Amino acid sequence: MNKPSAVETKTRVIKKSKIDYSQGPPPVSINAAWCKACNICISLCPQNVLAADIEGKPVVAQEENCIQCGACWTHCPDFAIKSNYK
Amino acid sequence: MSRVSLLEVKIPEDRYEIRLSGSGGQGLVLAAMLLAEAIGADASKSVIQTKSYGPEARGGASKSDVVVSTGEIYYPKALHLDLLLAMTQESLNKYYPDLKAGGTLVIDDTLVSKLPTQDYYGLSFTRIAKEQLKNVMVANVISLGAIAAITNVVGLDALLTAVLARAPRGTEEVNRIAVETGYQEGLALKLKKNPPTN
Amino acid sequence: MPRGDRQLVMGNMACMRGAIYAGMRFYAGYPITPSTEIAEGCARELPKLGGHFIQMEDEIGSIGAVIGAAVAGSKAMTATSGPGYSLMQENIGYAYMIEAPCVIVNVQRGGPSTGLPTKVSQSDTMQARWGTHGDYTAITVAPSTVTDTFTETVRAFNLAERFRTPVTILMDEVVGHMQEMVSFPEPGECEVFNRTKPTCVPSSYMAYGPSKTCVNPMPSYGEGYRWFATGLTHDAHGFSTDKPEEVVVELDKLRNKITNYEDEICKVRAEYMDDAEIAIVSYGSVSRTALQVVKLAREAGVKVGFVQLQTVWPFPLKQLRELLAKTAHVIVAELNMGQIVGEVERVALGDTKVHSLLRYDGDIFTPMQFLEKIEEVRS
Amino acid sequence: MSIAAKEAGARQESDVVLRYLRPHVKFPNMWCPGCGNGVVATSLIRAIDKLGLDRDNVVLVSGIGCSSRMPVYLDFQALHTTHGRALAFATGVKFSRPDLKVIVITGDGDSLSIGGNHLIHACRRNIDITTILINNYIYGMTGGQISPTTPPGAHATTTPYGSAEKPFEACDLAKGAGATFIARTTVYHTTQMDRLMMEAIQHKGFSLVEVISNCHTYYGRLNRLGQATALLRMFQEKASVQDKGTNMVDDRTKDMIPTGIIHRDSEKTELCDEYQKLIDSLAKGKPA
Repeated sequence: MNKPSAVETKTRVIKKSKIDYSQGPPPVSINAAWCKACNICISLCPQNVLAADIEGKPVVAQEENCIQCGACWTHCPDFAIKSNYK
Repeated sequence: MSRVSLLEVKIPEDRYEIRLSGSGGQGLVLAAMLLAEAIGADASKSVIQTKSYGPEARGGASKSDVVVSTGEIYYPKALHLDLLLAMTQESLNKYYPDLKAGGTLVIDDTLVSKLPTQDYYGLSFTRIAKEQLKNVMVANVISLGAIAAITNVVGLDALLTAVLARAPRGTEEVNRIAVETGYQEGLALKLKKNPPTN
Repeated sequence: MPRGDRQLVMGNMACMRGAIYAGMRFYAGYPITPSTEIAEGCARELPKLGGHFIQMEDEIGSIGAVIGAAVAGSKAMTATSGPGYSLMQENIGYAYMIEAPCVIVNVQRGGPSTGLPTKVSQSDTMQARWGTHGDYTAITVAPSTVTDTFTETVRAFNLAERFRTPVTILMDEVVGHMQEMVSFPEPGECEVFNRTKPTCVPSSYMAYGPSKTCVNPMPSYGEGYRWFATGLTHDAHGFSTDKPEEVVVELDKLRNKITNYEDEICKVRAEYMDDAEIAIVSYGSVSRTALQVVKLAREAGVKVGFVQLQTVWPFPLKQLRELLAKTAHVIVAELNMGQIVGEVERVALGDTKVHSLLRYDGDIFTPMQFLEKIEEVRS
Repeated sequence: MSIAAKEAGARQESDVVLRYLRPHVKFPNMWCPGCGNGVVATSLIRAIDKLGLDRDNVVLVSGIGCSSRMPVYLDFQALHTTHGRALAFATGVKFSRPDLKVIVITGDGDSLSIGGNHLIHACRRNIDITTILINNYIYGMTGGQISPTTPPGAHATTTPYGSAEKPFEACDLAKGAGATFIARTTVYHTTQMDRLMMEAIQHKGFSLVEVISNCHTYYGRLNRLGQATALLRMFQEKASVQDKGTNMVDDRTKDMIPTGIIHRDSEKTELCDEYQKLIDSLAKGKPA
């Protein structure tokens, strides 16, 4: 197998979510105790919803951007992300 | 301890040891099973059958032993044969030394020509099977019939029952004739060798 | 079959019959001389009873399938000889570890390696005790006649189910291949033990939890008890652990469940031992000739006794120590270069002298060989 | 489907994974950060849940290796066996109890090297077992030695100068051996993985799902391929998703990873079914 290209910067147009999260929980909750800070969720999120905290674990930074694609929680190897879709 | 030497101990004589030998493919292991079943049908007798196993079963000298006793059989193999059936020259050469003095030797004189003794029963099992019964496969069964006539180890009826119980469907008649032919031939030969003395 | 209906039966077939009598309904195996007739018999009989027979790709797969069927809920068995028994060893160790009840038959032939495929031997005796790696306690039984093979196979299954452990039946080529006129017990005549199932609520079930008898109930798959089986050293729930205190508890339990019940497991047949000056200790097909020789010697006025190990492992230490306490000489007869004799030496106390009668040329002892040995010991 | 229904479904799916984890096991799991094994585990749970299988009747059988630790975390019947032998144990479970759903979790070393013989024979028998083969091209648990799938020239601790060997193609091997449902996916393609797992579990006969996964700890590091995310991006780029539910065209010549259903045969008879027919015919008194 050849070397992969470096992780690309996402260039997708950010769509505004139709959902208003201001009244309830954030779109995803992260179980920091189970998270091992692998960076997959942050990297795969097409909307830059997640950002790394000081330990490298994800925190919800721009919840209004979430389009509920599921990339973060279906790729989490540590059973640590839960979707809070309403 | 008493000073009786155990080396002088006589192994009890209530054992009758039979060896059926020939070449692989002559059906001697099966014949020994039939013989053991026929003898064992008499509940007063114990019987054990063992066989030489492996490459011999596919050619070369093959043997199967049957040990009969009125008591319990401990040592399961044959050591000093009371009866040796040799269906080939090779098997005779190999196993004749195991026949005890006064033991009965039965040979197939179609295939055995060089004999170490004059005291034997020679019948042409293979030729009879081929020519009279048109089935060379029943030579082993003919030999069992002859053994029943020559020795008292098994009765004709018990032998017939055992043979027919295992005969493949459609071969009952040829097997029945084979047992009876062997028995008649054996009886005739026995009378010839030991004419009635009255 | 009705009682008294005598049949000419081969030892290997008696093993198959005994297993079916005990409730065996799953057999996986691979052909190897001189055990193959057991597989052939199972292939013919099991589907008639709704049971399952499968010829696996090798002996490793065979014992694997047997353990799989055992944890799924079946009484399962495999049979093999020398090289196949060696191949099975890793998975037999796994069965010890997860406490899977199953029966492994080894119809012994000469070794090492391919050795003497068609000839008799008892050279796997120590392998039955120490074959797989690690520390464990094994149960092994050894039949000596065709009838014995039937009853000892039933007993092997009972022990396997009772103690949740693999049990080895050490047969040998002579016992496996000899045919005798026998009649088998009718259903209900011999005791058949079935494994204990849990009765607690599934959430509180522990596959390896503390237990007075050291044996935990074992559910079948699909009964609502989801448990985890692993070959790793595990805790009470079955999950791997390397905590020293949990490791010791687990390994002690595996040993104690057998050593605490040795009286129940160890079966020894003794005859003419009350006043015996010389004892002959044997197992397997050798015991047949040994008993004949003991009777011959007694008739000649020589005080010889007979001891047959029907359970070889755990070694019947207590029984033998009692039996041999007053015996001046012990002759240990076996078809190998001396395996059980070492165990008897550990047992023999005081002035008891232990002698070894060995044969490893592929044939069994003749009565004369025994008599010569007794004479040698006497003089 | 309305947006609300879709959302409700999605929430259920992410929640559902937690409901299938074992209560007595410690988390976080033992895998390296970013290891694909966890991704496969969640996908498997979703597939089993969507199919509505009774978890008491689902048996996960595994061998030895990182991937084989999966049944520790998933609350089903579990048999964590010896190295390479999972399929032999699974054969015993399934053949003796055809009512159970048997799923084997295995790795490339476990199933193709030490367990290769059991794999080809399970394929040949077409026994109704689903095998999830997580292929990360290397031995992870023992510390980065080559496996039967390591690409030529790739570095491992036992090929410090690059591998001189040729690898196995697991799916081709299974097809040649007689498996009747064969699919490939990667840990990047989770939606496809969910669907392939459901199809594989539903398939009557031997099914194999090869999941290309990342061992960035050894394979990634020794071959300078980067971290987990870099490997996932690589799978995204190289995968040629051409599955339309039919047997697909192989285009590995372009150094691609073909994904989707590679082979499906619904005609071939299944082992347990055939044996049951034999049992039934014997019960009626006439051998088949």
